[in-house]
Amino acid sequence: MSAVFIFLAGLLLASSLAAVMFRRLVYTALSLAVAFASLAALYLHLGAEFAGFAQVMVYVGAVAILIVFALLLTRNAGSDPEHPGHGGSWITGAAIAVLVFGCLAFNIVTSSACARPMPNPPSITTRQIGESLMTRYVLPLEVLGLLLTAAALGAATLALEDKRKS
Amino acid sequence: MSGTPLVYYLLLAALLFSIGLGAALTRRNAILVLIGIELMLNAANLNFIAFWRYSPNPEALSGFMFVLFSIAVAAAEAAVGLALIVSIYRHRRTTRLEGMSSLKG
Amino acid sequence: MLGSGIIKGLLETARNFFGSFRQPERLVTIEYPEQQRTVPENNRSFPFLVFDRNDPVKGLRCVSCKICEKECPPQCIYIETEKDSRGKPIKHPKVFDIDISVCMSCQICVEVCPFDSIKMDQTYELSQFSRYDALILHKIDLAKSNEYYHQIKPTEAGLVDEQLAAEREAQIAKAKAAAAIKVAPATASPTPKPPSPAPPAKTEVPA
Amino acid sequence: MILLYSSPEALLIQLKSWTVSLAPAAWQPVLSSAISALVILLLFAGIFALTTLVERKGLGRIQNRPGPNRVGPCGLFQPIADGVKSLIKEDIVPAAADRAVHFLAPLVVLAPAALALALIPLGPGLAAVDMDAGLLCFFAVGTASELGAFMAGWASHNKYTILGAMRAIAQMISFELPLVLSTLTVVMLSGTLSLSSIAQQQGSYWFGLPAWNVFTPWGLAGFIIFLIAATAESNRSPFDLPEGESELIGGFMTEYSGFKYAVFFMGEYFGMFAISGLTITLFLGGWNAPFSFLVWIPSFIWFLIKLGLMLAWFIWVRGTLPRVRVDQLMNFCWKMLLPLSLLNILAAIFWHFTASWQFPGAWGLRWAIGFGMIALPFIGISQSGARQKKWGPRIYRYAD
Repeated sequence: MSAVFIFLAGLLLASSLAAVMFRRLVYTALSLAVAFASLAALYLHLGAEFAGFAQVMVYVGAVAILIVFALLLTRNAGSDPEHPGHGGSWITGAAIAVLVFGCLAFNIVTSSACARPMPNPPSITTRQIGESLMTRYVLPLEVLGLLLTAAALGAATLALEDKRKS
Repeated sequence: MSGTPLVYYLLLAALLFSIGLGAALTRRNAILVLIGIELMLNAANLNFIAFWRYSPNPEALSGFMFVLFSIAVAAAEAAVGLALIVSIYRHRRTTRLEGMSSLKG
Repeated sequence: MLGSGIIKGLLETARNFFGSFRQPERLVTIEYPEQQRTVPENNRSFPFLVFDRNDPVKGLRCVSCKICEKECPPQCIYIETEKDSRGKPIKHPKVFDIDISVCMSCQICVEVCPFDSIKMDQTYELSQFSRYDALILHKIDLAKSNEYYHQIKPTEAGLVDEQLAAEREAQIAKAKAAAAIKVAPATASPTPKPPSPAPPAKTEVPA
Repeated sequence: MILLYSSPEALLIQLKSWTVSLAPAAWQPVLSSAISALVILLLFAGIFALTTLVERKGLGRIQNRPGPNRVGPCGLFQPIADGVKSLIKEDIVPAAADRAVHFLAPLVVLAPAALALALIPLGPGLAAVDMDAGLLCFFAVGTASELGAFMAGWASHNKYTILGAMRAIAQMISFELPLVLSTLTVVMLSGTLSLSSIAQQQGSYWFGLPAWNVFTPWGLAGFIIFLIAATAESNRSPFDLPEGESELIGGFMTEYSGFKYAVFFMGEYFGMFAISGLTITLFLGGWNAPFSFLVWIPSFIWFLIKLGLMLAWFIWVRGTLPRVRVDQLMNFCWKMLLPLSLLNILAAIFWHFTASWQFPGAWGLRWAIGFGMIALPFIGISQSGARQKKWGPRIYRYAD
């Protein structure tokens, strides 16, 4: 295990735990941004340059900002008293999460597929990615374009609705 | 380059997934539930990247492409999800999930 | 077309930019400590006391009548009258203080003064490090010569001088006349009081 | 170590590798990165100091004032005085502020800008970080400054700061679209995301004239769109709404003073340098000389000259144009820049597929058609906008 991995994994786990535990919602959004950034650093560490930068651009630059906007637009609701420490649903949820982790960890540790040695770092250029996007993966790309357009229109319609009524 | 075995990446992703799952199950604010879902998606992405990196033939780019598409889909999902939450908030003045259950039988 | 206004504006600012190097008269800035703007004659800051005959102590026109002290709206003037050896007040201020941190430059003291002894100054560089002591001007700080007054406000000072000269002549003429009258009957009456100065003929400050 | 002189750039690179080779082997990568970071930071901090002075003097001259001229000869030491002043000023944190976030916000603004600077190639082989997906990395790190603006605005706990932060984020997100779309043309035609290869490809000459991207129709239109979007992206006048001091005091920087304010200021200027460097690399031929007989001047000198011209342009625009309104800004972005940058991609495709035309006058015809593909829609949009009184000259109801 390399020191970089330990550092990034620690940062990722700490910030994602912070993101779900913080009572103040803005802290949640900020630590979520840190979690996304450390995940992107992990991608870079694994040699996936393009995916890392895409992660930063989309998650830190767009999703985290969107969440911040949503938090500020629904500001009064954020002050609702929330008691995650009480009530049966909290215990059930946490138990399920721990159980799921236990199952996953058991399977991962006992799996033979994980004993794979690390191959030499692949030399993937951006050009190769672009070419395979335009040849082998061109259909998913087109479908994705359609999906994003639909999502943009849908989000705009949802957000506009109130204005038209009033 | 990192000498970290694959199993650590998978364990990290499993932990991240569980954190996200826990958040999605226990928190009552819809935005926080969405954050939990995003964390779970990211855990899956981490798995894809790790498997791609440790695969015998990384030039095939399958896992890598999956992550690119998944990032784009997640962005769309977050945009629509948050727009829904904001528009529900306008009607109901709440982002708590209990407040949105008027269609429940 | 959209954008042509932007180009016009850019050309205008470019003309200003290069013009300010080639035509120094474009630069309107006065670089203050080196260059100073000449203040207009009617500018006023704080009062000062006028003296004649190059004698800042004896030559003060002030007779310590205390009209200005009474009239001053913010009460920033403090005057004590000089006394001779027998304790009898004489027409000279012993103390004349003006607290210019209180003074509001209203010029009322100048207008009420019957002797044209207090006038408005034009100095404005009066910053001090101490807030209390350094801003109280004493008699010695306030005393400034008539020449200085002529220098800063030539028109007004000329008028004041003419008026004072006229008053003095009138006084001398009156004294002569009185002496002639008194000499003629040759009655040894006690010396009359020196004629009280002419009723306060105000020097109207040219607006 | 013998320094083999082949070119000034090679000399600099050899000097660095010689310095690094003095260190023990384990520390060499660290030292190499440290030297690069130090050089980048020192160079651009020096340019920052100079820019603040030149900006103030230039703005003064535009307004027929001499500008700062008191500190040192011709006011040359003004930046030092400003630096000392901001260092010794009291650092005020509002009582209601969120201290940790308030402290972190200036760093979150400065660090991405400095990172983006490291990606800009100053000459062949003279980029601190030369990566294959450099352009993507540039935009990725650029997005973090939005988060910094939000942190500053929210942590200050003040209505003006939060309004400024909201404006900043909305503006940056909106203008990112035309910004990225106009760079897309360059990426399409050069076939790479690496900034140094993009600059390298513009290094040829055509009868002594440079083959820069700006001399093609799509390049010219892309350059103009990019320049406008870059002005908005770096929060420069006339798009400095986030800190519009007439209505928002200082925007998201209202509650900052002393050194933290200076860090914000530096972050903004670093962002401006980075985006100017990107403009130069993408459209203005990078480090290449404008004429083939001038190639003997070292490449980084050319880069710095072009950077200086870009900064002069930014200052000139700042001294000329008044600040726009929020709705004007958004209308302009979404209804003008975005359609035009999409059309620009079409023009670039046209240019790419007509590259094989060989008949006489082909170049002129390609230019005319490609330019018309953008200029005609521009005129159309501006006419229709003027008809709807969206972009017409302002009518003063009471002033006249």
